[in-house]
Amino acid sequence: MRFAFTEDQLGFRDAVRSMLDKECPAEVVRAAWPDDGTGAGARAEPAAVAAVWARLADIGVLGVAVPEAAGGLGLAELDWVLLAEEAGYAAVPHPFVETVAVAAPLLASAGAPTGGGRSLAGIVGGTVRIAAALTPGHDGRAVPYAARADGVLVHARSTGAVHLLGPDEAGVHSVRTVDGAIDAADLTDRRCHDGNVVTAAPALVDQAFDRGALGAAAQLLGLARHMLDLTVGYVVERRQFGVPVGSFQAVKHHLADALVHLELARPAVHRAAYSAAVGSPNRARDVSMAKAMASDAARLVGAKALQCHGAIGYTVEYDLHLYLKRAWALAATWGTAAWHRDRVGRAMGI
Amino acid sequence: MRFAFTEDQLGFRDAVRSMLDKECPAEVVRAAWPDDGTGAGARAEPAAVAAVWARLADIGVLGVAVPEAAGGLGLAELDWVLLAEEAGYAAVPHPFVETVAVAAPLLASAGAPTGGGRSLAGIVGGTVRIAAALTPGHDGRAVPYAARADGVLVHARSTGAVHLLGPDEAGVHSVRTVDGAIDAADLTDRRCHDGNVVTAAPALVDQAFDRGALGAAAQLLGLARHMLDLTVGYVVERRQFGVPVGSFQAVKHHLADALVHLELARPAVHRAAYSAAVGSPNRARDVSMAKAMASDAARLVGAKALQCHGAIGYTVEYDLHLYLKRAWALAATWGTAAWHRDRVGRAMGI
Amino acid sequence: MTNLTWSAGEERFRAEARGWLEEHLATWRRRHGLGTGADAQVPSGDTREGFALHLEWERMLFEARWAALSWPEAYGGRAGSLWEWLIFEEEYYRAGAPPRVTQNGIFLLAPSVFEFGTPEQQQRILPRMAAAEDLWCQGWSEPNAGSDLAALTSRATKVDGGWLLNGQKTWTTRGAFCTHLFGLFRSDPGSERHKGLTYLLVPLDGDGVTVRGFGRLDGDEGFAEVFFTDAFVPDDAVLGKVDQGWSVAMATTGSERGLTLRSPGRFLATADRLVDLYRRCAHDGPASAAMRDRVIEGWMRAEAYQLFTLGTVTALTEGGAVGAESSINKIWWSELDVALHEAAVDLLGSAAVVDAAWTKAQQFALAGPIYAGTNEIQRNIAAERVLGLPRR
Amino acid sequence: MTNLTWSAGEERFRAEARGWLEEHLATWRRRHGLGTGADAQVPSGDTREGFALHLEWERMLFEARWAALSWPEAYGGRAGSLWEWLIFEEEYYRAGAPPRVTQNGIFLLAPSVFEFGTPEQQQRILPRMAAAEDLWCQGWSEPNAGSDLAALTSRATKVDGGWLLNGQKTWTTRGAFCTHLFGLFRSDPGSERHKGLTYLLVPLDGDGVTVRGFGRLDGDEGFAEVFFTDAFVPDDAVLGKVDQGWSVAMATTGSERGLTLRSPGRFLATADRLVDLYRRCAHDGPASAAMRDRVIEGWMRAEAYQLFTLGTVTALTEGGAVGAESSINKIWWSELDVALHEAAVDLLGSAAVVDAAWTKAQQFALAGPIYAGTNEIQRNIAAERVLGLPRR
Repeated sequence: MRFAFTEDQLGFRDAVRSMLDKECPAEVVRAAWPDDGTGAGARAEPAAVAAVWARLADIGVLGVAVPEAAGGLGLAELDWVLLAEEAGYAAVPHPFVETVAVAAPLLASAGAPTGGGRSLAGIVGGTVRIAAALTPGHDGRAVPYAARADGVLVHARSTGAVHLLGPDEAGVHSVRTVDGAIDAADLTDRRCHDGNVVTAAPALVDQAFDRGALGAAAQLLGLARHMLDLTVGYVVERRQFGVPVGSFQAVKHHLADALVHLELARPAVHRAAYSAAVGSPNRARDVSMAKAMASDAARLVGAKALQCHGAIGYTVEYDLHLYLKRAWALAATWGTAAWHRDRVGRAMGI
Repeated sequence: MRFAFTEDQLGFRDAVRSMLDKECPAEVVRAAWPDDGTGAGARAEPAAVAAVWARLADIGVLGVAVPEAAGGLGLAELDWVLLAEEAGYAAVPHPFVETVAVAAPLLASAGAPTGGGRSLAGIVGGTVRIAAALTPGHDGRAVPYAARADGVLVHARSTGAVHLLGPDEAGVHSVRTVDGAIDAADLTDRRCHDGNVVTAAPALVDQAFDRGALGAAAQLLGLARHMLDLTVGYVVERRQFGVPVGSFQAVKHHLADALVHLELARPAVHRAAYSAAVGSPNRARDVSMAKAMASDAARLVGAKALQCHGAIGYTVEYDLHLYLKRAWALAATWGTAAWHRDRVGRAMGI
Repeated sequence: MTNLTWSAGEERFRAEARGWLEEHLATWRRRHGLGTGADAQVPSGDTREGFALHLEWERMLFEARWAALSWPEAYGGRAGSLWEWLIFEEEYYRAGAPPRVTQNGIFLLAPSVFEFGTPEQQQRILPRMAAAEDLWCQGWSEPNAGSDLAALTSRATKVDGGWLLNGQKTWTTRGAFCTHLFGLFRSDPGSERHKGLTYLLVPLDGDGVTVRGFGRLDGDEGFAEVFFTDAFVPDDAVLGKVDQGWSVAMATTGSERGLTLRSPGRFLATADRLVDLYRRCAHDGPASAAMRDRVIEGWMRAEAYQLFTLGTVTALTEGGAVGAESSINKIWWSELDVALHEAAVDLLGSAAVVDAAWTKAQQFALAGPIYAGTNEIQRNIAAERVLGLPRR
Repeated sequence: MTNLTWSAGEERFRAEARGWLEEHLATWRRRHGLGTGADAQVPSGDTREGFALHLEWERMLFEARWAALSWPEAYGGRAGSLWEWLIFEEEYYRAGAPPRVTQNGIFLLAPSVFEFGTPEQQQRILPRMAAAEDLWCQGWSEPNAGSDLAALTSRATKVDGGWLLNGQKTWTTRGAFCTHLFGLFRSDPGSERHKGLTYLLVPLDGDGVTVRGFGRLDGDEGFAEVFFTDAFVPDDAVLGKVDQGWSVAMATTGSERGLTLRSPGRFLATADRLVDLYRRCAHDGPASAAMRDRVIEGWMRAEAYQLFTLGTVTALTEGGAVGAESSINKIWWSELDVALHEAAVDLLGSAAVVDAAWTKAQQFALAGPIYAGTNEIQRNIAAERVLGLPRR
């Protein structure tokens, strides 16, 4: 029994953390928003935003789950879960989990057609980004990053197969989203056919979804931590009634609650990564527990963060909203908390 | 539009309040508990406990819902709802709602056999107390006050009729209850027959249940108010860290939450009394909303009260537990909050 | 006696309001191609584009004397009762009419003008406010005076015939689009905290006043900073007495937290829309049954707020007053609004990423526990002034 | 590498524990006619009748070296690892074995004796503690020193060869049945707050000591007041240094809040029983589907506590320490326990009025947010010492 990461895993995490700290500060996340600040669809990607993806490629992160034979690191969930948490902390405005944790290993294991600029090498090299709409029952609406991804994985309800559609095959229509940095699109005309099928094997389809939900959960942890950090920093500095607002017991208790929920969601996410990495029969249950707890924790931390900031947190000039809105987007996608709790219950036989 | 009580209603309430304040303080509620303090069944009723019922008869409260022709006051739900709230505040250790608000008007409108010491005159005069197990699906277990009531109203699942059973017809077996003052019993052998049927009219059966649930809701309001009063008194006096514990913001916020939930449950209960009194088509929905909100408010107030007291609230020597346990008993009976919310939903068509 | 029915006159009033709203909302929306019914897409009044559109709507309300219906006819109202106001608010939100961009003047400033204003001020201010000719924003908060309002430092210096204003206000809702500001300024330079403040009424188009709008969480340019540099206002800009502004302001924040800021009709309408959303979104299954419980709970809380308000209005009608209990109100409606919108977001599932009516409203709801006195402050007030806990 | 499987040795240990518990619980219950399995009716160890019965059980545990399995063999343990302790706790609660009446000695006092005791004290105290011959209760709280422990006023006055104790302790769990008390006394009469306190080990059968038991909310005589009137204890009753008792006590309260007071096994067992109860009580229908969501949530929270603890034990095993984070622990398990039991009570419906296993346990759960440092104090600690918010 050992429930901790290896030095290598922590070292990789630290490297990604310090790179993102430098390359993906709040200004860069903000730059990924459309100019009008309202989240309305695709346009040219600012250089600083594109640079984040390029730097992720440079340090090998994009190929973390690509087999070594295909130029990647050939690592598994326990190796990338901390990196996804960091991507969440930085609110990286790219389909990180979708591309790195879902598409790459799925394309590798399915041995599917990945040409046309959507190859594993492209993923490793940073020239290919892939969005995904794999949640059971997903109707293809408002798929994050689909407006500027090079491909989008969709789940065909009738056959249960997963297809990789190019933008031309998906009927991409930009939609305005609450989080303006995710460039979502409705897929209004999904042309799924034998030529773009990735896999119809239920085990691979389920695994791909679980990886996405796990990655979302990990990002939510990172976002929650970022919001808590921002808030602690603010309430220590901000003074009202002659004292720091962080010295008020109500503020302390809000943030203690936030801390407790974050700290107890974390091991659930890390355990899910373990279950996925070792192919545990409990994988689905554990991933669902992770996503449910991480979603609820991030929403709770976000609510506490906003309340403890007061009016300044409610402005777009302050950074909090960038992370808050990403947390909402991730809580709503890859299955809501209630949906995942139901899945846990089914796994428990109730 | 006028949402307030009449001077007469408030005057009657004040009279009952001051009588109970004198006749039914915590010592009397405590005296209704078995000597071993564990709530184990029936034994001789202490004089001070019996006196509470006698005084309620003296001031006419027991006949409030009995027709004037039968010696009562012939009043309706809006007239007795405040009295039930006071009975709750004092944690009157008798089947007040069951006898006064449920049995009396039911027996009067059903014109059912009420001889054998279970007459309306006996109710008005204080010689007859009646327990009730009318919640749909009730299995006759742990019926409050059944161990020392003169009769018990039961709902026969097979026919839908309500019967009034004497103790000899109900197979009364005392059970230990969390609230030791309610002398509950299992009804292990309910002999329902034509001879003891009160009514089989669905409208009357439903009305009787709704009156019980409304009365329970009103008592819960009173109990919540009592627990809040006790707690405010304690935290103003009790000092820790050199200041009254009531000056800590955490304590203030706990009790502000308690106050808010109590104050917003109250109009729901009073509206339900109105709907019942005027025969509104929304009676069932409004009663269920009242019971759900009052149950949840009383439980929340109780939890806050216990927490703000700390260890002293957790002793049986202090009075809080007498009211807390009654609140739990009333929240659990006449339908739980979740059951009543479901009933509200059905009334709303969802 | 308790009587929870409306009189025939009130029912006629409701029918009139409902009919007028239905017809004129349709007219207004049609004129601007905003769509109809539930599908109507009305730009927010807290954006520069939307504001002009909303002014037109406000002026339609004024023409029909709905804008400030409880005011005397001389000021543009119809001398309506509080009951009629409640009924109108129910119908207003039920019809899906837009949030009032004139709200802060009509519901927050006007009660103080009625109570503290001179007849000249009332005549000068109120009719133009009702007609949406003057548009008022509030100027309470400053960068270092939020919850701690008494820490404000904006100054009013006495000069011949008036006052020179210096300093900065912020978090001024719709400040970028309004014409006037009401707020507190420190008029006694040696004073501290609640003393020596004066309540002033300030045009925003004068010399020395600069307004900078900035974005709110929900994407609208709903906030503004207002800078004053030797801005002159005449003596008749003072509401109430010089140096006595705190008590005038407290009367206003009382109205804000109390009855007039958030009528129950608003939440009843939201709750009904949530029930409709549940009907549309719910699939069979355990997860949706858990949602059903939350939807019912939310509906009951909105209903409870309505009932609570009926009790308050009864008391007011019979000569009572609203005091610290208005904190109970504020805590309840603000947390109710969050709960209703969070339930909606959870029902929407992945569709909640889209910037649409429910998600925009959800973001606005999150401001409720912050504005008009944070809920932390309200809980302090409820505990100290209603329950009598020690201030420390 | 992360490895969430148990080694073959640990699995053998688990099998041994499970087998032993199954057999000996059955023996013990049979001997006293307590029923079997889920229907077993074991009187509470916090009552006079129950305590003797529980002592017999504790001595069976000791005989088999389970009582303090992580202790060295010389003191009656089996030098088990923290992992083995966790496994044993899981099996213990899974088997439905009763709460430990020796707990406060073994899990709260003993860690301090290991850290601060002299070899003589360790030899004198620990074996008799493990064997349930000496039964220890804690004497921290006083009538005016609850959350504010440093306000305590019980005095220890230096005399020849020892100390004379005067004062009163209260809320002493199982004090009426125990033989010894450990606690803090003010040894420096001129001292204030955390200074000048000495940690003393006091027999309860000596002259000048009076114990009065009183009832807890759940009906058990679980509390006691202890009065000291010139009660003499010798010099070797001092644990650690004279006047340095606060730091010794803090080490103990650290253990209490941290790992050893409430192992995850306890809550995993409760969660599993809740799931069983749901299976038995749930009818089809929306109300029960809402309950299902709460049951699943409760189960997940118990599971999360287990996982959190596995991380803590890994860190401890690899040389780390538990600090202020133990407040996170305490907040989580105490609120988890309340949530699990409230869900059970709601599932029981009207049957929840009966005084039975679930309702008794529910009442006990409600004490969790109060004892071992209230959750208000824990939240202060988490905010100040983990997050670094200012103390004020």
